[in-house]
Amino acid sequence: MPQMNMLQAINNALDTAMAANERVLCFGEDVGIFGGVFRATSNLQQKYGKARCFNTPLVEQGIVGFANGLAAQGSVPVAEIQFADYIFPAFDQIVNESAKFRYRSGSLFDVGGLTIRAPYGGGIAGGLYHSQSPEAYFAHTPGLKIVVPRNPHQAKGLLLGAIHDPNPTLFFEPKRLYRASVGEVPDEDYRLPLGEAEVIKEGTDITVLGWGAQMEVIEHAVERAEKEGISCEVIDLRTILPWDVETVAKSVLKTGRLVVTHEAPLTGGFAGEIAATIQERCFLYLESPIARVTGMDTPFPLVLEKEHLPNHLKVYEAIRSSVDF
Amino acid sequence: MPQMNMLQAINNALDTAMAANERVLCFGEDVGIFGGVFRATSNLQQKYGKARCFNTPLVEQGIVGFANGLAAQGSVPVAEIQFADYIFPAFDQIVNESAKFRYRSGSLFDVGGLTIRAPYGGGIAGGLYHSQSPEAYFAHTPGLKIVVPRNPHQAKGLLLGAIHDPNPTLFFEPKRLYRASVGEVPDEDYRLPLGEAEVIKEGTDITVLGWGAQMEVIEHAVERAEKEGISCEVIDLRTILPWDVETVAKSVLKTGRLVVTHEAPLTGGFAGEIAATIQERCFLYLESPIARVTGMDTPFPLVLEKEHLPNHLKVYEAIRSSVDF
Amino acid sequence: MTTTKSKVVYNPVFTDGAEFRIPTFKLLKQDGSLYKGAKAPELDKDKALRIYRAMVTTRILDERMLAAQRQGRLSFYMQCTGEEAAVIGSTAALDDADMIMAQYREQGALTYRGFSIDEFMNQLFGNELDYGKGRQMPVHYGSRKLNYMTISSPLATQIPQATGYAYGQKLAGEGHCTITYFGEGAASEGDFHAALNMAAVHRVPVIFLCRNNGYAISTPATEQFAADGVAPRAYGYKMDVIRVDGNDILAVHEATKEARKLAVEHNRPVLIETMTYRLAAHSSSDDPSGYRSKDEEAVWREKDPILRMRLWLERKKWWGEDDEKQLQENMRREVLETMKRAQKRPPPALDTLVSDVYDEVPPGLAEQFDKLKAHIRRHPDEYPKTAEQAKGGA
Amino acid sequence: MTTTKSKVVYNPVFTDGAEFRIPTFKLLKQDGSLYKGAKAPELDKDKALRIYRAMVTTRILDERMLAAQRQGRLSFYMQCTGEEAAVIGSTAALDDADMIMAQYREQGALTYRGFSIDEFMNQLFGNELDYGKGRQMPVHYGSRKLNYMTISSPLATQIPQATGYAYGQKLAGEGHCTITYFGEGAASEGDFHAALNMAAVHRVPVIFLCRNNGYAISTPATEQFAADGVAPRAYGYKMDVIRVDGNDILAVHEATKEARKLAVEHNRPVLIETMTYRLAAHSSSDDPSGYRSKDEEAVWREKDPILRMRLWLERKKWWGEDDEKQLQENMRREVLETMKRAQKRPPPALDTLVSDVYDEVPPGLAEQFDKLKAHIRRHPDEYPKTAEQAKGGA
Ligand SMILES: Cc1ncc(C[n+]2csc(CCOP(=O)(O)OP(=O)(O)O)c2C)c(N)n1
Ligand SMILES: Cc1ncc(C[n+]2csc(CCOP(=O)(O)OP(=O)(O)O)c2C)c(N)n1
Ligand SMILES: [Mg+2]
Ligand SMILES: [Mg+2]
Repeated sequence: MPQMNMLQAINNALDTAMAANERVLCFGEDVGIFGGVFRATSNLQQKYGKARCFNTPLVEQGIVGFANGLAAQGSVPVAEIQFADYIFPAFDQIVNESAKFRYRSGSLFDVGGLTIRAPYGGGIAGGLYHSQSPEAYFAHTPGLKIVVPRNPHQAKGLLLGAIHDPNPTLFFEPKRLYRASVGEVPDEDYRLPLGEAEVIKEGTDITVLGWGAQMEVIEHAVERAEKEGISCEVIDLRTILPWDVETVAKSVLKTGRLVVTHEAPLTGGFAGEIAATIQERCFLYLESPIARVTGMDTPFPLVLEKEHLPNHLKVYEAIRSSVDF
Repeated sequence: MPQMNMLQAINNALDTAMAANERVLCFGEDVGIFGGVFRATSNLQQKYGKARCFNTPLVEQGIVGFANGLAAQGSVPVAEIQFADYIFPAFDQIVNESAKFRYRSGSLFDVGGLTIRAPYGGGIAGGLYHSQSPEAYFAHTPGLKIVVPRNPHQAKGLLLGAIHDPNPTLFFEPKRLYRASVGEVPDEDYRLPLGEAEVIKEGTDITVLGWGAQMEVIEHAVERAEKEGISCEVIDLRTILPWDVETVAKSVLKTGRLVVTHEAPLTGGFAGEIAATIQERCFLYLESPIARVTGMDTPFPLVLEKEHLPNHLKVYEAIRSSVDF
Repeated sequence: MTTTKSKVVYNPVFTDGAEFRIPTFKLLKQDGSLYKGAKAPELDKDKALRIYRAMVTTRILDERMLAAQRQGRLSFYMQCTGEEAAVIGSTAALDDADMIMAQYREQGALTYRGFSIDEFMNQLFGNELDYGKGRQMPVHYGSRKLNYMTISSPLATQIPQATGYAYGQKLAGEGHCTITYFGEGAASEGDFHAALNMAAVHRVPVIFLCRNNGYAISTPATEQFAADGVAPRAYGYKMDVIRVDGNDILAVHEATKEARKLAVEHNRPVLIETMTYRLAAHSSSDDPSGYRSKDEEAVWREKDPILRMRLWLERKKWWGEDDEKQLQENMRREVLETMKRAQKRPPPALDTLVSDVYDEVPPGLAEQFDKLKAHIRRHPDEYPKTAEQAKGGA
Repeated sequence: MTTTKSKVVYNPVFTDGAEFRIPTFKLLKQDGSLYKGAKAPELDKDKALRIYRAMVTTRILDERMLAAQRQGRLSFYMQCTGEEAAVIGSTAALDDADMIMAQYREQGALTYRGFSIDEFMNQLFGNELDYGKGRQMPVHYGSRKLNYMTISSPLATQIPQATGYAYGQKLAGEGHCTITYFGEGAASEGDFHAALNMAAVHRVPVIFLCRNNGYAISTPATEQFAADGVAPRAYGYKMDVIRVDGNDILAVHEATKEARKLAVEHNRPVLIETMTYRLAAHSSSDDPSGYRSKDEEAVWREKDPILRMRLWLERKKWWGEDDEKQLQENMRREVLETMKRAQKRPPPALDTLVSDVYDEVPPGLAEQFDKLKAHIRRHPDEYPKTAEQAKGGA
């Protein structure tokens, strides 16, 4: 199986989808001849022509509005937003339009073919506006699906899953891992299911849950905890909306403890939703409070990024405290 | 003391603020000569002139962008968004700009003078786009304050509090109560504190928490529960961000039970944040799972609005179940 | 790399474009005769009558439904009154297979395409036959079969969507285009700018039709923009533009026909600004007396587009007093009868609360729905309309 | 109520404005002489030299800092190279008390206003003296004292803010205005449209200065808009517009001076499009060889705005070889020395992580901060830069 980094896996997924269906289109700022500022769409214009892979003017609300229209028409647009921090000008088109298109028309029309890709997350010295993790802003919106992959294999399979899913899907890519994460990626068209969390590692003492780049952080934290004899069950949520309550609840019923971690600020972050749901589901089984390890309630900083981020040490400490509670 | 409905109280607050400080300005779609589609700005143009109270072109991102600039300049803009459902085109200006203005400039500049008013909420046969409660979309944004009043007296005092608060503030007005809620409102300039929840009624068995129009729903539910001998402590959160953890935690430490209710959909709603925080704070004191009574995870419906909304019966049942757990 | 090949000047000259006033295209005088020099448009009798019937039907529907709203039978209504020519004249110039993405005041387009009174009523009353399943406020129509995109309340969002839709049509290569309607108020939204610019850059077969009816709720066009209407914005995107007397059915039809050619045959998007007037209140919730004068309204009432067309038809001997009487009576009767029928129909089923959020109801929502049904079963008296349906199930 | 008083036509004529090409204003030839017919601008020696020094300083700063970035001393950098005349010429035409709201490539404006090399370096290295407290990426400068709004990365957001700021200035009545700078790419954002329209409607003293430098990262202006630049958009808002050779310091200065008069004395907002070229890469992260040719770059290198001004100064005998050599040497030295100093300074204090989110640290955040400090105290080795500061406290 070929080795790919995450960008190559994403590029390969787009290539696969475009080859299989001529209605699949890729567009966004700089995605044309240049292949995107991260090169995720490299060579696609060269291969599929300017009509199917192209630069748009610099206007996110237009990109998503245009994509909504295309999807309603029956095309399968994959729109890129250059950084997740710049998705907010398109917020109305996503939250009021993409998400509600099917419901408001009673399924006369839908934008199920729509996928929006955007690189997210910190750890690259990006400061306020090249670091945000906005998944929770969208997770309050019935009608959307939200997916975050953790490695190249997942990225290709989940992106193909998202493109083929008959619902509008946001696909947030952990840009810190774009080149850092390398692994085996099948060449063929495979699709991972949306809405299913994955138990990556079984354990008995505590459940540790995250998504995207945070899975690597969890891995390190868990390594340390296991050395101290704590058996951790590790879950990658993968789909933030609609999320897989069953898998998480089942795990916590077994372990009695839960740590959830994400980069976004604490307040209003998606860990809150998870904690609220799980404390209800597993009330009598919980042996300690559900812990959230997250970014702080500030805009994303630069010089003090390390202090701000929920690194493996902080996750480890949360595991330790939970077990020692 | 004069009797006012909530619209009159809001109008009176704006009048009070404009009279006291000539840098206070009110603007938005139709807020000029017409006084706004709900008439919250009635007579302000007549009284303070077109330069200080005026119609804007129909562009929410422009309204808030303009307001951000005005606030940075030292003015005290009170911008109206005609319905909270239409605040999303301004999402970027609010979340990336208003909220981060001070932090990113190291306090060289700030938009502390900014207040954004918007009518929110259901129960008026408004369907998808005249019913939303978007507070949670903003509550994930450090740097913003979010306030929701429950009655005319609170509306005036909190709005004056918001206008004078040195931070950008979103002020969501429960439009269902605009004319329905009537009460005594002092004529003078009084300001209620931001960031403080209010214990409206003390009780010992369970804490019931909400904000805005939902407080009326809670009142009915609690009435019924109390008839059955359940002693309820009722809290109006008032400020959603930054929220008053202490007051809520103190109450739950006493009662051991918590029901939180809001109109917005369950997933990603602010009740999740509250439940997550309180289960951590009060873990050993909780006698039953924290319950959330909310809108369903769908866009806002029309004909079946009653079924969708978290009415007093649903809140009552949640109280009952919590106590019977 | 600059794109400009403009000439050079050595003095700082500022211009605001005021000298380039875009003219207004007209054909039909209010008395039903053509302007001198106006070429008679190609419009055969069948089509002319189809247009006229749609105009009258729209007017009657609007009058009746506003009355119904006043009687409390309906929660909300919006009239097309005064703008029938702008809407119907343009729709009639298209192929029925072209896509329409409207704002909300374009029921005339639907009438023209053959949306039945039943279909209107089902939406207005949100009954079980409403395609939108009773989820949206009245006047949020949609029809897949008639290529009329379901209306969405947030203004201007449909404009860039129309650009995208039309881009898809261009790729499909079947010779179709999209028209999108919007008010001069909605044209202030950022989405408008995005839509026109993208359409011009990507040479998309889309027609942007602005109904400049003078007001956005209470806000007069003079407080909406400083320019001479919306038309001059086309220059900023290098887009073909035409301004038309929006109360002149022949001019609107002719302009749109030509615009469609530019769009479909030459991939040139077009902006059409129709100059018209919102004769009624903004909606049933609005009272215009707070922001405009009766005199101003009277001036425009004199320019009624339906009467103007009728006079033209009469001159052509295509229409007479009797035809008019019969059409009026038939339509009034049909509207009333249909209204009664629609109002009696049951509301959409309880499970439409949770369907269509996604292609399938996800587990979490299914669970919420089960809980709701159980709740209703415990309190059937509190939910008289849905108690029966909550029986059975989990 | 329509606002148009346009003339009437009886044929459907479509126009796209192509015939109304906006000319380009120029004064200075590349050899430093004035065009025939060009009136010598009023620019005294002091001001001319202040401008020229700012241009050279900006160029040297850019060269050195890009090199520093290449050496790994700096994480990121963006150059103004090629656009110094557009930026500095316009800023110099304003009053120093006027507000500047820039995009990110306008360090020249700061240099002109007197931002010291120290101040630049403190921001670039995010040290304890950075006004922005090390929170933003390099080049996100701001200065309260110099009326230069702190840069924000999201594009075009500053444009409607400039309209609002200038509206406030108008009410204050002190005769000040705001200039906002942006690229031709950013002008595609919805915020641009909102800003210009609102400024025109409310007659706000704001100058919108577009740096049309041909590219938005890799996207050429030809894929950004179909029109002849950004200038024609002004017509859509009935705003005064002028197009200027952006590499011609005299023309830019003159145009902006006149624009400022229109803005401040007549409350007429103005759009200025400066035609220029981004000679360097978009940023230190970019490599233009993937999307444009060396030949194209070479053409523009010939039009260097700094050299052009120098030749003019030399013709005026205001500047000579020695002056140039001294300035270059002094600036190079100052930049290098200052860089060393700035790089050695400690980072902002740990508590800047939580200050300035609100006017005061709210209780929840204070608690998070206490937890963080406790965490750091438990793992001092993992946080070598902040461990010391985490001592003490809760
Ligand atoms: C984004 C958004 N903002 C505000 C509104 C509220 N609103 C509904 S209609 C309207 C006025 C629209 O005026 P115009 O576009 O001129 O259309 P007209 O009603 O005149 O046909 C407003 C402000 C809305 N629906 N959507
Ligand atoms: C809202 C937003 N979208 C995208 C970006 C990413 N981005 C940064 S600079 C840039 C190109 C800007 O081009 P232009 O406005 O022409 O300015 P120039 O760099 O040429 O000076 C892009 C796409 C951003 N910063 N903000
Ligand atoms: Mg209008
Ligand atoms: Mg550029």
